[in-house]
Amino acid sequence: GGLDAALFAAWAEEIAAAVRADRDRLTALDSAIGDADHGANLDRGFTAVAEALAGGRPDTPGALLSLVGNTLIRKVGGASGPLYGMAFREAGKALGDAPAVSLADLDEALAAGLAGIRKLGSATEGDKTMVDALAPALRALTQAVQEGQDPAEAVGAAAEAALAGAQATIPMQARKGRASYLGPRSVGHEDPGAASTALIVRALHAAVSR
Amino acid sequence: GGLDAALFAAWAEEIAAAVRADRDRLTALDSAIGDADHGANLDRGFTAVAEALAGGRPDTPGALLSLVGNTLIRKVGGASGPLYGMAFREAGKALGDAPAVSLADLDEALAAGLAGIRKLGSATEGDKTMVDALAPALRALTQAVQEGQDPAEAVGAAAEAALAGAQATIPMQARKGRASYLGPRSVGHEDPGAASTALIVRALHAAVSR
Amino acid sequence: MKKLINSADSVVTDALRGLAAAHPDLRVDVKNQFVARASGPRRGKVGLVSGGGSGHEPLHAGFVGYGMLDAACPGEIFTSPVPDQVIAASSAVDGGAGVLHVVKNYTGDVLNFGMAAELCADEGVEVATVVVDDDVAVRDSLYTAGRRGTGATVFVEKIAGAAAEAGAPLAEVRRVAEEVNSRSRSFGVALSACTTPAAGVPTFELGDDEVELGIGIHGEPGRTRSAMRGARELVRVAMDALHEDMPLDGDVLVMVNGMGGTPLIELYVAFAEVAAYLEEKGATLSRNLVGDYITSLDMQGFSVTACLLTPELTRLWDAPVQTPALRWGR
Amino acid sequence: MKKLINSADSVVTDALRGLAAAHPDLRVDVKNQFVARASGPRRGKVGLVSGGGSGHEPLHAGFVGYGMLDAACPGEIFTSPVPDQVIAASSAVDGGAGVLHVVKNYTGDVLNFGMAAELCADEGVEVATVVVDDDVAVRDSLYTAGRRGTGATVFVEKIAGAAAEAGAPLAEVRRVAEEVNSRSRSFGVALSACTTPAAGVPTFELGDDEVELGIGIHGEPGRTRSAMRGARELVRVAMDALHEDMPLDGDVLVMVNGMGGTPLIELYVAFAEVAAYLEEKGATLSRNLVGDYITSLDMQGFSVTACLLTPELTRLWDAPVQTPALRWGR
Ligand SMILES: Nc1ncnc2c1ncn2[C@@H]1O[C@H](COP(=O)(O)OP(=O)(O)O)[C@@H](O)[C@H]1O
Ligand SMILES: Nc1ncnc2c1ncn2[C@@H]1O[C@H](COP(=O)(O)OP(=O)(O)O)[C@@H](O)[C@H]1O
Ligand SMILES: [Mg+2]
Ligand SMILES: [Mg+2]
Ligand SMILES: [Mg+2]
Ligand SMILES: [Mg+2]
Repeated sequence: GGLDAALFAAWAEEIAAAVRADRDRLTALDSAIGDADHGANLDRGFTAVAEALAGGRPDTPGALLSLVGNTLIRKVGGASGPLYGMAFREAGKALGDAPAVSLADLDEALAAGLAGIRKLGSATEGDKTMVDALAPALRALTQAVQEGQDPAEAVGAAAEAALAGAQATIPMQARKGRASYLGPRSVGHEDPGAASTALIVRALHAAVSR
Repeated sequence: GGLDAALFAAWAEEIAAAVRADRDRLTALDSAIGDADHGANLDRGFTAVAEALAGGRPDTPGALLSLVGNTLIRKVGGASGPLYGMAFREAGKALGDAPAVSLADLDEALAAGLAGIRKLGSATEGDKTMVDALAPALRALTQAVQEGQDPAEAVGAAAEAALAGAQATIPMQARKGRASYLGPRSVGHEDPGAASTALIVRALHAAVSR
Repeated sequence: MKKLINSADSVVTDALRGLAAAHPDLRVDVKNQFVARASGPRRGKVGLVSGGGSGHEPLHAGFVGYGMLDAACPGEIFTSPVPDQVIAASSAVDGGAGVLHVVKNYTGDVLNFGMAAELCADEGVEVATVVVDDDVAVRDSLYTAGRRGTGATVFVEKIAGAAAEAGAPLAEVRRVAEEVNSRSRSFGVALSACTTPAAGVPTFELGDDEVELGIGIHGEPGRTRSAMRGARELVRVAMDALHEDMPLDGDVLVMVNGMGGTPLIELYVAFAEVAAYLEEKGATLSRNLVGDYITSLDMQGFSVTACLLTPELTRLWDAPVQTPALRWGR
Repeated sequence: MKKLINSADSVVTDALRGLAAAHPDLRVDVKNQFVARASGPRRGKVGLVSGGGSGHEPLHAGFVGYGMLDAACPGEIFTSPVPDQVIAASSAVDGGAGVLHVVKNYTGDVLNFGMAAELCADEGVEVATVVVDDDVAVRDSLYTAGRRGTGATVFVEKIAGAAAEAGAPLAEVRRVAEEVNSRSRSFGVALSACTTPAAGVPTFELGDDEVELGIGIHGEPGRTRSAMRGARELVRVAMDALHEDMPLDGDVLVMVNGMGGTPLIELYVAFAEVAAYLEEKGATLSRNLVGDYITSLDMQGFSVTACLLTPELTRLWDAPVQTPALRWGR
């Protein structure tokens, strides 16, 4: 396969830029059903990731994603820090030390990441969390891989599914995380973590389309 | 003379009603250059006065004004409590124990009241205090008495002078009381104590005109 | 939004510098972002470590000192600390008898402290954890992240701190902490939202005639929005919620806590109503706190926390404590 | 306006009921509206009585107790107490050695305490008075009512209280009180106005980019309105005002005081800047208080008070104190 460390570094940088640009939107979403810090949290985390990468880029996709995950765990805090951190770490672990990986490898790695989130946060689809964006994104990606689509096409489909998944959290009542405290009042708002997941998958699309 | 205890009791009741009606205006004036309590202070004081009178009216004008003064001192607090309290007390003292007093007696008694305020607060005219309404009111009253006007006319002239005096505090810079802390920023606002003095003299006019 | 800060990004570290300047009894590690007793760990004493997002001051750093916490890990505003902070603090205060983590039940706190505990174990620091979940506004069910941890945290930190100071072993300190938590309930009411420095606008908008009932401590909206009422009625809503969940009886420790922007005179007005309520129920107002102990930045409102005391808990509550925000007996 | 009260008229008495329920060490006389130590006067000890409008909590009732005040007389919101209250309190605490009135320099306080002092003398209670006037924002001249009394009141009450507790005679307690006042200066900054229950609307309107400099504690506008700035710059304005009036040098006791609605984390941010300023001037930050001690209801903002210590004043500051709002050493 042809996805190398440079591609994954580009992904991380795309995320950092996207989070910075959408920081206030994410915080506003978190204001409605949370504690108004999601944008600041991810901005702090991915700024640290970008700095770490500027200081020296790991050679392999696996090491790179592990670095992203560990940096998020060390810098973000909150619920999203450990969850995203664990996801990138597990994805990195799944990629092993290959210098470049295939789209199918990436699909498997992201599935390992999702499993990490699920294990740590024990959320299932419909709980109004980041899982509601990541799970459909992965289904779309897996299917596209099976259909033999090229990376840009396949990840594009995943990004669309993530966005749709995030939108679909609007009518849900939260059952996990801070928004669950609101009970029925959590209905009618997009989940901030699902929204940021959609950003993250869109950033991957941007990276593979470069 | 013909001003008896009933007349002075009517005055106190007129003040209580006027203060109640203008409570918010007085507080708003005090908000601008003070601490937003003048209306509440006087309302509390004159409500207590009205209650005290309802419980038993003193027989003489002198005793009645002393009761008003002592009640204000016991109930109002702040700067205006001792100042108005002392004024009524000194006025009451000046009236002695006559069962009824003349307009000239009243004029002298109010002069004693003003002297009490001046002694306690050491304000002079132009300092932007209640003195700026009471002093011109007394000048008008004294002159009207000398001209032999009847009580309603004479006190009417005093009430007009008090109102004009209160208005004249607007361009002044405060040199006494809380408003003095504002320095030049006290300019452009009517002094709340001068405004309440105008109310009090107007209430006297209402009482003598009944 | 106007805040007495230099910048939204530096508020936590700037405040830590202020804390260090104000309290020579504290060792403030600005780099690793934790606050510990300057005296260092005491050999054989269980260490107590807590932490959570900033914006709840004096919680937690204000409770570091003799008879209470050994260290606190302040995260960013309303954001749980990261595992590194907790690991650094736990290692710094371990006197060989292990460390108790006092964690408020929020997903972020539980996850970050949980990761830290695993890594502490790897480093040879024995860690036990108590998760505080006293907020009756949230039903503990499959459909929520469980009850939130709020006011009882102060009670747990004080009472478990006294047990640790007295030399109790880790299992015993944890038992006491869990007992305090299980005997405590809280309920919060907001008269206004708060504004985080990062967001710059209030977390929600409340009308002049509205209140939020059942709020947490992170500026989230509460369980329900309701009509504004007098202090007596608002206190009754809160006390009824506590009493329904845990009948108030016997000796009670009560905290009437301000959310950060509530004048103290109003907290005393509320406390008078709390005392009247307890009397009505036949419970004894045995110990109390009235003031700002666990806040939400500039929010106006209050919370009530009640703990059903036992003779042991009362004794531990009364034991000397010397921290910036709670002090008696020395 | 939303306030945690039952009614604007009952807020002071309601809060007094709460104070009584919370602090069994205090005797709260709701009828005569004063708060005294439950233990009563000590034979031969000078009594310390203070008072002023309510809305400044914990001042003054929060400072009644061992080592500080013997009694406090709370007036209505922002309104000086009436002479009757002061007379009743002074009589109640007189142990035969006389009573010191601690009065903040406001026309109303000075007049009402003055009347009370005269009447106390008639009743055989010896009264001395110290008038606190530490606010450098107001120039003391023929053209003002003189400097206002603000933050130094806390220092005077603590330090004179310690002298009285140690058995100093009335003249000596007054001398110490006057020394504290003459060595102390304050300056206040408002980020927002406050709202009194009676008025129901903020006492002034401030834009989002404005602050009031040189405020008192009654929600009055300050000396000047100015552009909003960061904590460092605002603290510098306040510290420069103190330093210009009284060069900061040697051992300094500093209070960074919140006006009632300021989050504690912001006060620590400000305190860091105060500490840096003192270091820059070569003065020694010897003792400090950070928190809400003399407030203006829900106002956001802060004041800084500095006192140039002497060894005697430091010793008296360090002496044990046990009140609802200030406690150490017992
Ligand atoms: N148990 C969980 N499983 C999966 N995702 C979760 C869980 N709890 C919270 N989240 C996600 O985390 C997001 C909130 O992140 P953030 O605001 O950074 O943390 P916090 O809630 O601690 O302030 C939520 O919008 C949600 O998507
Ligand atoms: N020294 C003084 N002499 C005369 N009148 C004064 C003096 N000081 C204050 N006043 C009057 O008192 C009024 C304020 O009364 P009030 O608001 O009830 O008391 P406070 O200023 O204590 O809140 C001022 O408007 C002014 O007219
Ligand atoms: Mg959040
Ligand atoms: Mg006033
Ligand atoms: Mg958070
Ligand atoms: Mg007043």
